[in-house]
Amino acid sequence: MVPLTWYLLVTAALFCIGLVGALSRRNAIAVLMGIELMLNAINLNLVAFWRYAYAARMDGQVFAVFVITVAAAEAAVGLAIIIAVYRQRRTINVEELDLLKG
Amino acid sequence: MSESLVNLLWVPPVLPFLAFVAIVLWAYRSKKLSVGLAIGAITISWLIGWLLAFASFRAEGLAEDPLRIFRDWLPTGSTWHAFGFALDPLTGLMLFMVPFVCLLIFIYSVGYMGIGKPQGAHDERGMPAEAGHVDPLVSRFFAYISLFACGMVGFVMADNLILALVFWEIMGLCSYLLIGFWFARSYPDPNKITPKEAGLKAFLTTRIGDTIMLAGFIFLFIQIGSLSYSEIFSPASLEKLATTTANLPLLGPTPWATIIAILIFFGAIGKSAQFPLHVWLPDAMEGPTPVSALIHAATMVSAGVYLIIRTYPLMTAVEHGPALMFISIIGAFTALFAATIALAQNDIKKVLAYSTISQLGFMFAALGIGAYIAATFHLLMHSFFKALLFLGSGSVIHGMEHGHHETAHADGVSAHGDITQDFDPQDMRNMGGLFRRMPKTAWTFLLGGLSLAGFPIITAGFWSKDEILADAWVNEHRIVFFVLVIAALLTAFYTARQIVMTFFGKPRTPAAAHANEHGSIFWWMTIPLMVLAFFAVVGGWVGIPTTFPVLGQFSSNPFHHIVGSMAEVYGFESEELPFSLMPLMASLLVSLGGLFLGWLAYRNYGTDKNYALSPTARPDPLQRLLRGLYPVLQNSYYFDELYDRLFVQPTKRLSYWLYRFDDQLVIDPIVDDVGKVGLYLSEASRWFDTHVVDAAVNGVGTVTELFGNAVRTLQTGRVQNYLLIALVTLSVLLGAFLLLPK
Amino acid sequence: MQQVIFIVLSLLTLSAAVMVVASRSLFRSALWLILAFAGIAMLFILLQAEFLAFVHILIYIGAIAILIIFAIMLSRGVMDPNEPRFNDQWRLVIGFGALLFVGLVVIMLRIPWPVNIVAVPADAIQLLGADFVGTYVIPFEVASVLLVAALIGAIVIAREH
Amino acid sequence: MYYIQDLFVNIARSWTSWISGFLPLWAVSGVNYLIMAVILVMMPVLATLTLTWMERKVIGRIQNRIGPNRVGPFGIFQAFADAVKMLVKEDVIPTDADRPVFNLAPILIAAGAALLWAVIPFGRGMAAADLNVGVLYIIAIGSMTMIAMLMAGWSSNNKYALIGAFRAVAQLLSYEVPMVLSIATVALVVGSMRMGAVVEAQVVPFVVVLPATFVVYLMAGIAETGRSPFDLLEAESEIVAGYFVEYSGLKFGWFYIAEYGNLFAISAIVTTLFLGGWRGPGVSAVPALGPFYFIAKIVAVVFLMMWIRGTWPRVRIDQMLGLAWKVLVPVSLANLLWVAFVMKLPLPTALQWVLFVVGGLAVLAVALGLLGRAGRRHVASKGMVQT
Repeated sequence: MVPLTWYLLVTAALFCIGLVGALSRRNAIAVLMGIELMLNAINLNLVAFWRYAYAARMDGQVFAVFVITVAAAEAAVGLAIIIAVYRQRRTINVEELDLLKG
Repeated sequence: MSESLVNLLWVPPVLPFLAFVAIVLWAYRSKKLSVGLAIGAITISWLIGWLLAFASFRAEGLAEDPLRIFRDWLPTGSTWHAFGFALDPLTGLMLFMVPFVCLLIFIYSVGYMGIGKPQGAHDERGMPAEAGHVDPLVSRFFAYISLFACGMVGFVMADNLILALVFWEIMGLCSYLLIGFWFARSYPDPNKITPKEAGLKAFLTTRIGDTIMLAGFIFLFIQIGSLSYSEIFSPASLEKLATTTANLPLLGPTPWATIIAILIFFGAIGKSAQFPLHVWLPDAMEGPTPVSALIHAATMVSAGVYLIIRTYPLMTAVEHGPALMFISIIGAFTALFAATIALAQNDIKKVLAYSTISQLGFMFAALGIGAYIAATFHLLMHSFFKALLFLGSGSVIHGMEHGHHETAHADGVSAHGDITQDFDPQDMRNMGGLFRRMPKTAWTFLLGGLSLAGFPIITAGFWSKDEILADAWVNEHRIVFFVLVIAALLTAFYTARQIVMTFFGKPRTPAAAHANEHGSIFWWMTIPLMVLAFFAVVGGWVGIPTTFPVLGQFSSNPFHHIVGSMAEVYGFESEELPFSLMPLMASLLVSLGGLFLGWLAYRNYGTDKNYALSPTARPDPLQRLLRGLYPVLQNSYYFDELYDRLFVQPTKRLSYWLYRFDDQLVIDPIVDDVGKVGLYLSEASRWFDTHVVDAAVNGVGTVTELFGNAVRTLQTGRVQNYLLIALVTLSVLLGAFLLLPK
Repeated sequence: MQQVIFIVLSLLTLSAAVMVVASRSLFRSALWLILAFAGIAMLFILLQAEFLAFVHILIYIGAIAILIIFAIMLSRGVMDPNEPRFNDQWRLVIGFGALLFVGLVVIMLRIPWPVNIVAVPADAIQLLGADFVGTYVIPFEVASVLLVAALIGAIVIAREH
Repeated sequence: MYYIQDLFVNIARSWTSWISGFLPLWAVSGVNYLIMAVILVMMPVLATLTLTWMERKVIGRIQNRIGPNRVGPFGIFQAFADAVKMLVKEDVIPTDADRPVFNLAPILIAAGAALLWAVIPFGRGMAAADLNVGVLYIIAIGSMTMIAMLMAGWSSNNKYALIGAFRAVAQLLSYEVPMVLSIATVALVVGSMRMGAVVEAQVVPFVVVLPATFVVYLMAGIAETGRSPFDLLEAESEIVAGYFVEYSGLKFGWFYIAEYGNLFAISAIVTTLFLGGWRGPGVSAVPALGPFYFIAKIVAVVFLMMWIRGTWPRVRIDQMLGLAWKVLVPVSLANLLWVAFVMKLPLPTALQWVLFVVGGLAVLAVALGLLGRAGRRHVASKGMVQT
């Protein structure tokens, strides 16, 4: 069977790729996609640990499902916000959305 | 014990709460619906409560391992804190009393609040409704008392101190809300306390006790690591508490058990209005009478006693420790002290309030001398007859208001105008001769009063009080015994005084002459009275000691067995006392004697020569007897004033002085001097300014600007930049964590 | 055999992820995202979490990805392809992302993971369901509330005024 | 004799044993998987070739025509003729279309149609892969189809195609909800998500036991296959041909195949979930009969769908989405709740099933009643004449 560390390696890589996407893309939707990748990495991590350490109990999968739920909610709200912003400002470029600036 | 009952355990507390929520959120618009919800909920939890209660009486060995339903709730470090409800004989007894009394008082409130009456034209929210009209906020009232019922039932059923504390505070909140229920009410004379202030007073005063009690809980948790009854009262932990000591400043090493016991007892002092925290209870009478009956006579104030009974193993952990002595001293003293005050009160409810305090004192004294069973017995009996008395007084007040209403309308004056202001329907001096006017009320009130006075053999109060006295006598607690005997004498006396002044003699005011208890609403009010009267008399018969001459052989004394099973578990004295004549004689003497003296003194009160005086101005027979002392008693030893001087005023003055100090002694001078100095300086150094300072200022300005520009680039307002900073920090820290040697 | 499958799948997933981040056209990167999701789902199957795998496909590909594509299409024409797709900090991000990855890998290799491989229970799905309505019932309910809230919130936000 | 009784399974067995004589184990499984794959891929093609002919015949009869009758006896070779025509057509790719996506879309969509067959049991023990989450698998594959549609609509860089894709996905998404709910109801009753188990459980076909579920699923299925009256994704009058306007030749053929493949597959799923799959008189004795029953039932369902298509007008898109969200979802939810509730009751299974029937019928009745009232009110408000 595949050693656990391989999975961890993949998840770490996936997480970092998603992170890079989330931090370096200019388009809000692309940022969202990066975040989704990170969440997926986390999910894969959970399931891998579940399989390799606690396969007798289903807690790992339970939490994976919760992560999926949260991801779904996050995507829905995030995209709604993006659409609303687009209506307002005709742009979804993250760099131009800097109202946080004092 | 059928295990299926376990699944019912959560029902009695939860249902009233649901009713509360339903009323507050949805049902409040319809008064009828709200009342229906409240009463329906309490009825069901009453039925289930009795089911559980009787089951617990019949069950064997329930005292050792109570029926528990619980769920892990609070992670406390390593362990989980389980929250849940438990059922043992003691809880069973309380479950027998609490929901039942609640139900009766709910029903009574329907009449008292005038459900079904028309909405008064000029009734404003937060004011008592004009006679014959429904209270505008009646839905809110029922919501509150439902919440209170939840609190009380939950408190008696809780299986750990945290949950108990939660319900305890719920009760405190409800007490506050209900005392201040008529929040808009105000009186012409400024010294008379308004409901709003009274509620605040009650809340804050009890809060003192609660805080100290919480400290006790915290110490307990530190020592034991759990607050669940089953674990606190386990022999091991009791042993630990009794042996480990803390080094107190003056007292030297003291066992934790004593400290914690006394700290917890302070909570009881606050809740049960014992000396020195008794001041809130008389003022709490500002609340509607059902509230006084429910919260300030039957249930909440006795919750303090129940707390001590519940934590009794803790109290007795140290043999003959100072904790018990402390309890007994406070109790006995309060019993006597409050009874003396009650002698001189003219407000019908105030008398009952002080008698409540003194009766609670009885219970604490009993607990202090180790009369566990007697205290429990008196607790239950007292709840019944004191609730009865309060409801009766409420009915009287209602009747008086009606009478006043009629007379006022007869005079053609709006009863809601100034007349209600100066006429006090609660003042016993305005009453008299109500026996013929309101017979149902009078009879029931009479029974309750006799029970309170401990009228021999038939009434419940006799048996419970007698058992306490007997306990005190047999266990050689002479001082307590005599103090309590005197208190009992006074009790009988002022009871007689109250009954005579209220019901006998001739009506002293037109209102009293026209008072009546007819009309639909009075049925709502009188039926609970009758039921309670039944229990106030018959209730005591379950506790007739088998050693009692003649009657003893008819009695199996079930009560003693029920509570005894609890006592055996924790190894308190639980065998029946040998019969001894002295206490019996004493209680016979004091009750009958007191009643007789009272009747003697007041039989023709107000009907003698100075008939011309207005009823409130006529002298009280006691005034002649104890001249200077009378006003002292009447003003309850000036405790309110004392506390006002000692605590309230100093606080105000302190804060005022702080303000003064800050404002006048510090700021003004500084400002002035700075001003002067500044003036001179500026005069002296204009040239300096122009040549040096400006340059410096500008320099500072430019430097600041430079820094500002440098720094403000950090705040771009772009999420991604911030996240990048986070990422940088994280990876740097991670690197440090990995590279640096551990 | 499993190693081969794993390597293939993970390479597929990772390259798809890279393309998600790198590709110029949003629509393309959305498609790559879908591919990545599929790869992860297959990894789930490799981990014998079939139920999770199909749920994953159903929700991520069937719902989230489609949502994303809708958003892309609704905000079409914002991104003209000749303006840069990365912001000015992308080099930094990549650098530190790599650093983070290295750190994670080091941790991963340092820690002796407590591996004990047992067979997945035959009635895994039943157990999962039991957990949902048993041990984790409160989180489960909270999650459902969260979903409803998100649904309503999304509608409110995105509604035309 | 025994060999005949369970013919297909035995053939498979002997084939496996034969090749495992000279092949290593992994190769054997590989070969078998390959064969299954081929069968799966053939399924939609087969469906198209037969069903097109059948559909045109049926619709023709309904519309009082004869239908195809030139090529071959009764025109049965019409489909082949069409296929040839399609193959020889020119394959046009619009300029500045997103080429790789454009080419990928038809493949994906056809693959979706084929993959559905993987979990469908033709007979006892005759499923390519009887997953223990088979039901979930079916739903998951559906999402793949949506992606393919979006890809097609986007990549062909054409307004109508894009709008068509939007409509299609909106429709599929909204009809996935009642579909999932009704499937969940079945899974609840069966206590498993394995298709084989679903069939085994149907002592009485679920069409009888769960009428409401069946109706909901049938409507959702028609919507999923995008057939009349829910065929808005290719409403010629509004958006020429929907998301695959720009396709022609073989690629269009793929969409065509996908459409019929989906029709066939959905019918198969309906058969499996509600009509007792391969069950039938004498199957327990002679399992080899199973597939024939199965096919027969499928054809019956297909015929039902064609009948519906031939007789009902197309609905507006708002009506369609409204139907999904305001009617089907509540109905299936109510039904699901009722089933769950009944299953909690301590009753014998038979009684429970009776209760299912009662509840389902009640739900249907209530829904139809409300719909009728709404319709009448609508007619009144619009002042239309009520016919």
